[in-house]
Amino acid sequence: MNLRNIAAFASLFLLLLVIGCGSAEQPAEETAATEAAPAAEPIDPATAATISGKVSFEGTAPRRRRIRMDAEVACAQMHSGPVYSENFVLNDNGTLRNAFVYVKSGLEGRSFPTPPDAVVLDQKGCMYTPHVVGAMVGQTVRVLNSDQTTHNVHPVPKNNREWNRSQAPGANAIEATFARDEIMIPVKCNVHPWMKSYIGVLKHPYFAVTGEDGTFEIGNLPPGDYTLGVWHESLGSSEMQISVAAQESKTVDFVLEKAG
Amino acid sequence: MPPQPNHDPITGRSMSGPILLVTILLVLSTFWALYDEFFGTRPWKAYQARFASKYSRLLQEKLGEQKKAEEDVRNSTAFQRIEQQTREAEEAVAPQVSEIDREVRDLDRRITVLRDAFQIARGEVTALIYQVEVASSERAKEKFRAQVEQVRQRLVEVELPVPDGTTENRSYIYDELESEYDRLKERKAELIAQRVRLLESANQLRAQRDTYLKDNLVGLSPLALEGILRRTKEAPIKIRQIHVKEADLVERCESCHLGTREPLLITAADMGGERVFASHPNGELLALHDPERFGCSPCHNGNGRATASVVKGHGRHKYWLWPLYHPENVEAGCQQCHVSDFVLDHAETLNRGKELFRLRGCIGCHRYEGFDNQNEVLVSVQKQLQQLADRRKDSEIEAERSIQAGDRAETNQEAQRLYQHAENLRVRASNLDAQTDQLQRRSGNLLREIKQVGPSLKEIRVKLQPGWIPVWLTDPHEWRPTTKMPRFRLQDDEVQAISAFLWQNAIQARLPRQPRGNAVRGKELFETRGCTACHSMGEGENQVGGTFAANLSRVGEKVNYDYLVRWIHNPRERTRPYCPFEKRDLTPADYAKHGLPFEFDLDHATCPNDGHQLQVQQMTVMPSLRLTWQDTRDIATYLITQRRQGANDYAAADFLEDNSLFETGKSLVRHYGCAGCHEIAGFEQEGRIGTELTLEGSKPIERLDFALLTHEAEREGWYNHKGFFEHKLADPAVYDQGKVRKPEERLRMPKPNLAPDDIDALTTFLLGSVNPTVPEQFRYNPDDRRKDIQEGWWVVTKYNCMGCHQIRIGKPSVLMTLPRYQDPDWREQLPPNLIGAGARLNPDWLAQFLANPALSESNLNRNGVRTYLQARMPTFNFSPGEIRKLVRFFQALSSQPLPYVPPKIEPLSDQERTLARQLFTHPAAPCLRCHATGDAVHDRTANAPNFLTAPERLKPDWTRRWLLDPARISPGTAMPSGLFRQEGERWVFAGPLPPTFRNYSGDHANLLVRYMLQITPAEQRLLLSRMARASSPSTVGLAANLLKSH
Amino acid sequence: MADENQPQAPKKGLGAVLEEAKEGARALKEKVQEEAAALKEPEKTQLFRSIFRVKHDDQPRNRSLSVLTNVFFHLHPAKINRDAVRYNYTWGMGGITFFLFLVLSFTGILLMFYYHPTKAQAFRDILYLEHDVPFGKLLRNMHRWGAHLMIITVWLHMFRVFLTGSYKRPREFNWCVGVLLLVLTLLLSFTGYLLPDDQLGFWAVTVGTNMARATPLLGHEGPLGAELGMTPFNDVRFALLGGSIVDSNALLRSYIWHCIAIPLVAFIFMVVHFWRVRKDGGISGPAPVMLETEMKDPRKGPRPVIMTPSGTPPRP
Amino acid sequence: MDWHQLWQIISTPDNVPIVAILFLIPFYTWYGLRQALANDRLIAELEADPQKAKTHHRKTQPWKPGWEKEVHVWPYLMRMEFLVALIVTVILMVWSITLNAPLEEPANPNLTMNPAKAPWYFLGLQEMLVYFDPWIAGVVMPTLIIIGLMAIPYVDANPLGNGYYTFKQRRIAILSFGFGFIVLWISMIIIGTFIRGPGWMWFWPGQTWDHNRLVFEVNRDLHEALGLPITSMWAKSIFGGLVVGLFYLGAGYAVHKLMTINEFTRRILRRMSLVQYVTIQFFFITMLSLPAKMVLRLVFRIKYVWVTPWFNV
Repeated sequence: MNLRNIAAFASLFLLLLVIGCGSAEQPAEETAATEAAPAAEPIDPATAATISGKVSFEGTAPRRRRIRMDAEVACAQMHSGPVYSENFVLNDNGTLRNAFVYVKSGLEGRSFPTPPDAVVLDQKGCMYTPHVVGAMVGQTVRVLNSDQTTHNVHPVPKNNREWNRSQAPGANAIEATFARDEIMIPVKCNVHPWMKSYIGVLKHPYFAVTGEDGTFEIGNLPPGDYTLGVWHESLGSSEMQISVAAQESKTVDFVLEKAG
Repeated sequence: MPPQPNHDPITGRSMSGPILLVTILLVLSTFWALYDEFFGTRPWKAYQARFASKYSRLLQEKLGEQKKAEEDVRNSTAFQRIEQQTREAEEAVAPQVSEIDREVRDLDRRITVLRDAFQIARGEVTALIYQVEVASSERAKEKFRAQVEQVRQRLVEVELPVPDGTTENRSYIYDELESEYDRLKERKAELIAQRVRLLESANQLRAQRDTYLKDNLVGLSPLALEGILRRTKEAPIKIRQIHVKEADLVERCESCHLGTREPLLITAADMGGERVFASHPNGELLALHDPERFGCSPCHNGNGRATASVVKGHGRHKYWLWPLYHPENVEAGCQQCHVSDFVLDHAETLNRGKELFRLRGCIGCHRYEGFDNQNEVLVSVQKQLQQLADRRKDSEIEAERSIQAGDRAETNQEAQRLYQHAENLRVRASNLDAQTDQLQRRSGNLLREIKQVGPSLKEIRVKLQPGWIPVWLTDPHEWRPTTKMPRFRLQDDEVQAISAFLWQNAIQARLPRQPRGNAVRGKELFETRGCTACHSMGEGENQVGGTFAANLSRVGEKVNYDYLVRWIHNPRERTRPYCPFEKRDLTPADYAKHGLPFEFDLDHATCPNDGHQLQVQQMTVMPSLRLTWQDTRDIATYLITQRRQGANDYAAADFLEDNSLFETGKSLVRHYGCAGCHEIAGFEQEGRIGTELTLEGSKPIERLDFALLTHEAEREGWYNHKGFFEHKLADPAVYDQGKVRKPEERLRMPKPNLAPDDIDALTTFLLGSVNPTVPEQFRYNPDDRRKDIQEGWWVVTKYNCMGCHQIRIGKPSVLMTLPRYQDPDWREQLPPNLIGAGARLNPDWLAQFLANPALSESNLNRNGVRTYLQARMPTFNFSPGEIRKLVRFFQALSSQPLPYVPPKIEPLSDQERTLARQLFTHPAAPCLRCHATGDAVHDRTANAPNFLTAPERLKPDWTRRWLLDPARISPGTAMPSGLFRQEGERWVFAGPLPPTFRNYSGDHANLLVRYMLQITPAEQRLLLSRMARASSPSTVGLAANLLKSH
Repeated sequence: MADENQPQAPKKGLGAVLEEAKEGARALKEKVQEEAAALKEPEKTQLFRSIFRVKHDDQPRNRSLSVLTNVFFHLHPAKINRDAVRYNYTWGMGGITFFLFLVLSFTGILLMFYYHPTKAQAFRDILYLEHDVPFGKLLRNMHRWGAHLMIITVWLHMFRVFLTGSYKRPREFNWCVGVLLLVLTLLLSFTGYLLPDDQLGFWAVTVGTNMARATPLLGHEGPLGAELGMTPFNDVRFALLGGSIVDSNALLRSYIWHCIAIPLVAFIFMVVHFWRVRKDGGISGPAPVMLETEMKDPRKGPRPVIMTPSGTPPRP
Repeated sequence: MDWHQLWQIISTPDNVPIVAILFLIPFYTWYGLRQALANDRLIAELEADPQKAKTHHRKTQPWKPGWEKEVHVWPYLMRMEFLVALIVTVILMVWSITLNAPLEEPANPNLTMNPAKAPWYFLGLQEMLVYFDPWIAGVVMPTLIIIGLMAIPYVDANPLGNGYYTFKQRRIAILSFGFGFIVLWISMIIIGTFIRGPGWMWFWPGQTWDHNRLVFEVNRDLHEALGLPITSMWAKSIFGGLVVGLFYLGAGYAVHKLMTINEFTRRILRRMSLVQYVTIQFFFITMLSLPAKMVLRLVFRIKYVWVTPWFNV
């Protein structure tokens, strides 16, 4: 007890001494370092740039997997010929279909309004169409069932909430939104194991899916430095640094190779 | 005053000065004492003042937020609507209500006047009646009666107010007064009831409004916050104490820790970083252990009474035996009551400690009450058996004697009595036989249940590469960094002696030669059959798989291929059975002696020599995966390629055959207690060599031998239990530091392979291993259900069920965390989630399944239920006792009663059966698309169990809940939700319905459940054929195939 | 007050009544003044005189009387050797010891309010004193330290008495009483040691009483003890502790010795001690020094029988 | 030097009285001796000047004619007493506020304290246990001390020095009492407090009290130390008896020598009765036996001098 008192007294004394000596050095005031997020800055169409390009493939293409729909006669009948898996579709010009191209980084701190119209994912002939689709965070995804059989829609995300709903033929469309961005959310149908689709969810509208000519275009992009990402179901993902100036139309081509 | 000549120094001097000085000193010291009493030893006063100001500030802030939030809710349209309705409802009845109120007011005034008058009159009457009752003579009674009558007839004048504000004079006799008084009261009650009726709808609306507000406001309401704020501001500065009289518990912790139980969750940051004011971090736990009943120190330790200083209060001063647990060991307190809980919610560190204690083989050397004591039980069972045999023999002899005495008896009566006695004795002996049988079975069970942490060393000659043994013994952690084998402090010569002893002591046998398999296929099997739930592959960063069992990255360097094949095929297979009675391994010669084939397994487990139960299994927990020999060889081939260097790269170990080392090795093996974890010939009955640790935490600190480090520990502040355990676990040799000792006198405890977190966990466990100080009635006294759960966890963790299955909410299985199973397709290959399994499974079926997971005697190479899973539910060869525990465990976890009496399932009417079949085969109801049918082609794509297992396996209530929303029971399941929709009271199928359903008014889910649980193979065949007919011709063939297959 | 004094006589004229009331008020005022004046000399009040029987004006007689008539001061003579008033002769140790005895009695009695001499309660009660009782810790500390201090002062008192030769005739007997008081003081402290029932007291008492085992004849480990049939269950240690180990009985015995028996005995001896101080002629000094030459060989008494080293026979 | 250890011993609250003694005893010894020497000077002066002796008031305290030889107790003594009482109260209060009375763990008969020490004022006796068997150290010695103390007035044949401090006139008395009280009793307490550590082993101040310390000590009996080939119990008893007897004779001679060291002491001796002389001899010799045994034990590691079947000394 004694010692404590003495120590307290001594420290008080020292404190007084320090104050008395006029050490004016105040501890640096901690400024709140929280940077205010820049508001949704409207994008000036006058300066907006465009990125376009194509995604091509190098190497020997794997053989496409045939899908046997024997168990689902109704679906099988909807297809004229044999049905192949869509996990690797090579266009005639050597480009890839169903590659998802998106701005991976460079847009942090901006916010974009959610588009009011829904992204549609149809189930037709026991296949998801389109196979790869992009949506914004909070944007409605409508899942339709155009088949005469019951499907179940089962997204298996990592960051979003998982759900699994059955959809009888003729039932109302399932409408869902995804609250967090994620590349990519696989969607399955447990009844038809071959059915698969991917939804890419982003916080911004700068994404595109390559189609039959393997090209993509991302427009209305504010000038700046970006990382452009590409994802393909079988070939994995890759990325590229780009820099776009105002009103520039930049062409970016991706070449994906077969891994391994 | 007499004269003072010459300034007499005695009489001439005044002492006032010194006396004044000392008096001042005395006053000062008195003030000091007062200060010390009121502030010096009561630092909590300052804490309370500080808390009040800081908390008030926090509450003000929150109040602002909540007021705004409440405002938002109030402004919401839904709220406004209800508010509007409420107002309207109130306004509608307002005139009537005010009329009633007015009348009630008038009535009240009159009632008051009447009540006074009536009470005076009644007082007089009752006093007179009392006189009547106690009057001694009849005449006196008569006189008082007359008086009563007189009073009753007397007119009472009252001045009654009338509604217009004036009064009227009335007079009543007693009875009239009473009836008038009662009438007015009744009238008032009637009016009030009427008022309530009128306001009913308004009140309901108001309640609805308040509920709406409550449901939509996150956190405490502003009103509640204001209450807390007022209370905080007005709180007097005083000791806050919990006093539990029955336990003589006085806890004043809350005198400083004022925020502990505040309804508002307070963090240290809220209070300017003062942790002392933060709320209890685990509200759920606190709700389970109400501090008003349990106090604080039974869990946290410390000195609940002391308030003089932080050190005193926390009991961190010298001589206080129960210092506050440090945050990293806080769960030690749980052990007070929950010693028997192997897995305890809210106590992950402690759970980990217990798990490590068992898994790392601490239990091999240190006894701990309740931990794997089958060996001890076995000994006592054998003793009991011996006693029973003795008693039985005595009974028989006694009966014989009694009969003989009866034969010679003088009277018939006496003879009858003796014969009866003999009969009784024989019946008793027969009862003893029944007991003996049970005990025999139990000892067999126990032999099955005994498992050892390490592998049997009897088989090392057939199992291991000789050169590897000394390398391993020298430093196991070097060779396999994740091993549970601890590192012993062995000199090279000791390593050689032990190796030589073990080698020479091992069984010499020849295993059948096995051809090599396909390593690529083996790798796939290894990764998909479920091996990785326990075993890992790859080292360091690349390690993938469970840590329950060995890392197999270098297994190819040490084992023989032939042995590996046998081991993978059935790890329990022994080369020789062990007879605990003869205390030796039996040889083929023992069997040949009795003309028996050398055959031993769980069904042939008695000793040919003496009939005792044999140990016919390896004492490993590793189960049999029921693999085909081809699969086995593939896996073994894969494993044997897992090596960093060749088996021949190890230095030749010629000394293994050196007989002169045998005895030295033997004594070393005994000295180091190798038999605690390993089966070693000649050491099967060896006891544990370490201290018992059951009460290690209550051991007086003086009994913990810090040796030469005592003073260092004192100086550095770790001279306490925590410090002792932590240092010992980090380096068991630490207390030998500086001591000069012969090798055999040095501390024997080997260095365990522990990470800092593991040390914390084990320290927590040991700190908690105390003689409970909590009085008996406050301890956790689990009911049957909870006891079943407790016992079950011991089995579940023993066999690592949680490697494959999720059992606890929030605790994923090992497989769930592996990279392979992150892929959406592989996720469906995960073994079933067992949360709520007790509600799902019929316990009788579960018992069967656990005994034989293939659910088949002939076709073992499959899963019994989920045939589509690549991971295999292994055969664990559980003892019946273990199966009972597991079944009870799962039932108890889901609060299911035992024994299970299946509810009667109403048979289906013909119409219902037709409907159910239609639903099942309807294209919109694809049940059989995913659920297996037993047809090989179909089942290739199936990913759900066969319906044929359902009747025996499932409980109807669960099945119905499952159909309605499977994702609620097992999130991520392939079974979709939304198959049914609610329509009034019933659930109907959500898809297009066959037209026949139009007339069916029953619940569709119920219909399906009933159908499913009464399904027969014939019925299923019928369904398949119908489905085939409904589809295209191409599928007809498929259906035909299906029919054929059944 | 005036109202009460109003006589309830038949009605008179208003003037007369007023006059009478005024008269009464004046008389009352005088009385009050008179008594207030008397209060200025409190020593003249009946209350004062009943307590203090003498006047306290500074007269030699009254100085003497104030001592002689006071039951407490009465321990002292009216007058005392002028140099004995100084500190340097007596060191005040005897007085301090007595004062400490009083302090210890006072604090001890207060402590007894909170203490139960049972195994279950004793330790708890000390904790209770330490944490709960207002001034409890101070009380216990004062009792403990007072006891230690008393032992020191007793020793110093003895030391002083020896140095001044005060045990010499006629005070031989009072020295013996003092020695007994010293022993009692030690025993008082020792019996109090066990009462908190903590490790310190327990082992101190165990060590202390273990010596009793070895009492010759009466202890089972002492010389000839075993031969006399002494066992741990009937020897003198058993009698001290009420058992073969320090347990609840020992606690109770300790308590009773500490709180009742020894203080009582010590008090009696103290009375004797003080009485004898007076009867033996007050405190011994400071006396005028005596010279060797003034030492007279006793006229009577035993003749010396011891030969001196020089071999000369002792002088007659 | 382990200051930590030393501080620990000193700062143990129960040891505070001993620290106090360390200062108080020397102070009062000096204080008493100072007055004794002053008186001695006065005595010498008066002896040298018999004339002055007749008129002198024979005190070192100042005195002038006309001063009263006796003063009133009230107020002159009472005020002193009051002052002293006040001072003691203040000291006690401050002591009690600043230092807490010790309280250790609840008593636990299964857990022996090491070192288990008696209350500090009995440490002398406990220390004696090292040199003597318990029956001597714990029973006989204390009894002898009490009896010896009580015998003092009856055996002190010196009439001088009654009521005043003097050294010259009571050399033997003061030296022997000082020897017994300060050298033996107080210093043994100090040894017991500061020196005796775990296992009642000897630790110099500043040495760490190591609980694991092992000291090799062979305790021999005297005849073994001398290498005498005595084995039979009888022979041992007789040998021991002889040695003790010799010690008594030798010490008795020394004490006698002391008592006849000069004319004055011889004069005192002549005043003594035989009983007085024998009593003095007995207590002096017994007192001397303690240091003798201490030396034998500490220096020569001799446990017993006299071994008999019934007791050992």
